Amino acid sequence: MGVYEKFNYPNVTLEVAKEMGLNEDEFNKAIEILGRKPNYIELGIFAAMWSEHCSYKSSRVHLKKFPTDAPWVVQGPGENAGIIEIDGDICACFKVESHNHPSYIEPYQGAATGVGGILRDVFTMGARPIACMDGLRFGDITKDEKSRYIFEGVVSGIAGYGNCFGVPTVGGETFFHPTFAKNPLVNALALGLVKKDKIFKAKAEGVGNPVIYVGAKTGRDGIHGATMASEEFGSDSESKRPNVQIGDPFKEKLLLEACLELMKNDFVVGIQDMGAAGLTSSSFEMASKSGSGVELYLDKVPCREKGMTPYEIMLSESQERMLLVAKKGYEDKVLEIFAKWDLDAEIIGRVTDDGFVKLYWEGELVAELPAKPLGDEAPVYDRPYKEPAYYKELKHNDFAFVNLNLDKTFEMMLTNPNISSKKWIYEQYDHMVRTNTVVLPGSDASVLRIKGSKKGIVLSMDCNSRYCYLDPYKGGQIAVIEAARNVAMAGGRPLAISDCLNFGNPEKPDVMWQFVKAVEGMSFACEKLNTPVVSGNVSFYNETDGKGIYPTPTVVMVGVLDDVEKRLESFFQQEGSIIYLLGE
Amino acid sequence: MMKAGVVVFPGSNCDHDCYHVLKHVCGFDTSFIWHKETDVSNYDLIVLPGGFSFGDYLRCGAIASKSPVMDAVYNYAEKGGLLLGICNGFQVLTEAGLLPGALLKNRSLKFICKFVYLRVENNFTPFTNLYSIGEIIKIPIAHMEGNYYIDEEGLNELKENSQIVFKYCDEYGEISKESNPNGSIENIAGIINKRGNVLGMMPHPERAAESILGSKDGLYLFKSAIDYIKEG
Amino acid sequence: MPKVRVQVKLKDTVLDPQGQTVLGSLNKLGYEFVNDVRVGKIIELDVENIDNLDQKIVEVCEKLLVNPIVEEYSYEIIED
Amino acid sequence: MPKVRVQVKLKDTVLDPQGQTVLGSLNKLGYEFVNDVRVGKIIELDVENIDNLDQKIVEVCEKLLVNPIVEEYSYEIIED
Ligand SMILES: Nc1ncnc2c1ncn2[C@@H]1O[C@H](COP(=O)(O)OP(=O)(O)O)[C@@H](O)[C@H]1O
Repeated sequence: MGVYEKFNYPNVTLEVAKEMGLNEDEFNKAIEILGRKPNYIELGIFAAMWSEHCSYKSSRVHLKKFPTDAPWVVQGPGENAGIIEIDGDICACFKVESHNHPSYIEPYQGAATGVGGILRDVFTMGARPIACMDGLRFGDITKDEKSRYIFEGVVSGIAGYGNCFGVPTVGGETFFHPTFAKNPLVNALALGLVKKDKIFKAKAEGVGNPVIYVGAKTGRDGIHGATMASEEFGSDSESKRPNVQIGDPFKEKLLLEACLELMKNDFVVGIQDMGAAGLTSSSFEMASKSGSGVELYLDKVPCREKGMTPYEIMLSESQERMLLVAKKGYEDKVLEIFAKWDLDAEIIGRVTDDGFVKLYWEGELVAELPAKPLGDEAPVYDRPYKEPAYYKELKHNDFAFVNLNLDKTFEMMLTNPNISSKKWIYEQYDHMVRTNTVVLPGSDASVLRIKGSKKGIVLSMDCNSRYCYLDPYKGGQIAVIEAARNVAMAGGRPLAISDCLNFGNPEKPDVMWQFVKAVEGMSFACEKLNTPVVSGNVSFYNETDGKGIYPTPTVVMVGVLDDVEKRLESFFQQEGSIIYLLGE
Repeated sequence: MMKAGVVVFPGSNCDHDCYHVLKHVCGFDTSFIWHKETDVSNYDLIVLPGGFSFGDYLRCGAIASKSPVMDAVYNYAEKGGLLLGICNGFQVLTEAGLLPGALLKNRSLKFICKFVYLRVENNFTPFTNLYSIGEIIKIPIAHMEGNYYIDEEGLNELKENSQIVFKYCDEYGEISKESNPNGSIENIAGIINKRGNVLGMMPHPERAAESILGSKDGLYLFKSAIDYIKEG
Repeated sequence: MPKVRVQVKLKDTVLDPQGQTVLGSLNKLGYEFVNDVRVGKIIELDVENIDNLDQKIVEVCEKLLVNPIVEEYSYEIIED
Repeated sequence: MPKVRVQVKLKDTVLDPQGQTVLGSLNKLGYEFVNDVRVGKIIELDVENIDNLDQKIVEVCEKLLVNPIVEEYSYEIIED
């Protein structure tokens, strides 16, 4: 009996494709690429690879507007994280990513796995993470119980993961507004240090080289919900429903140390973390970037749960896993290093040169897909956009303050959670571990020293969602400029940004307009400041009950301070100092 | 040259920080000691660093206290070797029975990372001889389980033998409920064993050993140990 | 006064990193007879003898004590 | 394969901040019928059917699962 009968996979039809999230055009395109109808497993792979999250199909045309070059840029967008030069061959590798939807479903785990994911993005490139930041948006916690619950859960999730992993969370941003009540935002940044000649990429080269799976075992975590039509899996479907992803920061710490130890050797060809769409996106990305192919023997994948099917294994989003390609003949050495760190490592495939990803199950070929076309020919949409009505109305609004009672206003401001101290948050984060944090959270920007260098790294995360709603173009500009200003005020020279673009449903012209304008505003500011975009992430569909969030393009500016002893904090330092007011 | 060792459990994450201070700030010949090693006889000072040794699953420090290296560390301490447990290292020491008492969850149930003030209660130890008694020092804490507990009998014994080394206080040295960050019994932040060679403390002296980090108060703890070792 | 003992467990399909780590440690210490470990919580409530106790307990569990996304629970009432 | 269910509780003399916090929240939510809360752990072991199972369980508890300074435990074996 073949796999398809054994697991009772349904026949592929347009209906099944739609359930998985593909539309008719996309389904036809898949057929065109293959020259035949995909089977069930293949269809699942198309759906995952062509999801908004993996393919950036609605944002790609606009993201091209970002400036991405400068002499200090070592790696721009396109890899797991961006890299810039800081001091000679010492480089900073960083990226922001969102974990909004999972954090609404399960605040603690959603936020925790968000931190875990972004850390893996950074250390797969060979960088040791030295700092995290978090940008958070919640509903009104003074009135709304649920928002308060989410807020507390998210903060302890970030703390739980980052503290245990051993990376300091050195700053961030928090904003409360009812627009985020049902769509909280959790944006996490990780930044690591890497030597320029020690950067690793997601490559699968060298015919016959082993493909090795490392890290945690695979479970049914986070398999795309829409694809799980219950009947197909028989009577115990209840237990097979997708699970919330659970983070294990301790395992991730082991994975970090093992990977960094491994990368000191020259028998690693390429490495890629298994993030969204797990084994699917990692294997296809590695093969397509190298113009090679891979064969995977899915029954070899270490599984946590019994009876997992090839489909589930390909689409699981279990955490703390990596895929790597090693040089042939060094398999034992790789396995030895992972054994030292008590981690699973298994040879699950090999590199080929035919441009195909071929999946086997107990010797049977169960899927065969061309690697490159799945990525390169992914659908791209130039979605219609249009200036929303609210924008015109607001333009004519007069925002003048009337009848202002200064005492009351002052009191109101001080008790507003948006203005009050964020100590409650950042004291739950270990912001000092690794003893590099030399301007602690509480200041406008955080500063990290680099042991063995005179220079410092300056970080600031900013975005004003309200401004972005009122005028996304200016709001986008302001986010970049505010972050740059904060970096400058700590004594740093702004160098580059990573961004996380959080918006509503891109199929709505109003939302798309906000997106386009914000990207244009940010691009303009980045060009003027000569701070290119080196990495980032887009999160669409932050909508509930048809209501989208205020547009929130979070910006993290990274800068360098030539002499870390000259860092500045943003508070009065001494009695008797003279206070100046600069600007208009 | 004086030799220092930093024990590395898989989830230790202050190991590099301790290494940095011991080696680059204090000039020890310093090495890491992997938790599977079984010989630690060759050191003048051993540090059990902070972190989450085995994810802090089950109880902080519990699994680490059963790892192979701890038998060797136990013998080392029995022979009078200087042993310092910081944060998770303190938890490991209590779990291993090298120090009395236990560390429970913070009263707030939350992780707390911030600078606190400590009052030196006993400067007659190898780790505190450069402080004066009653001195107020500023050192950060970063923990979820730092709430020191011991039963009454044990507490009396600690007092009788002057085993309480540090207490949480405010900047004026006041020891009160307000200056107690985690609910620790009698504001205890660090204790030493009866023999006087094993110190456990929740605050992180290695995070306060260079002026760039905002305090150098922790440095004198390591310097005290150096003086003590030199004097033999 | 009755006591209520609520047992809260992670659902079977949800990863239990704590249990796995404890299992690894036990096996390394030579206790090979242990094949799997799952760690849960037990919450003991001292309650008053109210009429609709069962209903109230369920309410309290679902509202506060249990996270239904990842956990499941059972309870027993122990009369005193 | 038998299952062993180990219950670990803080000793009565040890303050349980977690229980106190739960109690506080419950009372704040209006569940005044709850007078006290203690939170413990439940550790479930899947074990092999060895001869001296009881003895081994006690060993495992005292060596690793329980810290006798602050905790006490009980266990039951559930045959399958
Ligand atoms: N979610 C967070 N995580 C860590 N630090 C935070 C977070 N939110 C705010 N902070 C820190 O609190 C301080 C004040 O933040 P914020 O009120 O946003 O500052 P401002 O309004 O001056 O930009 C900053 O140092 C910032 O890094």
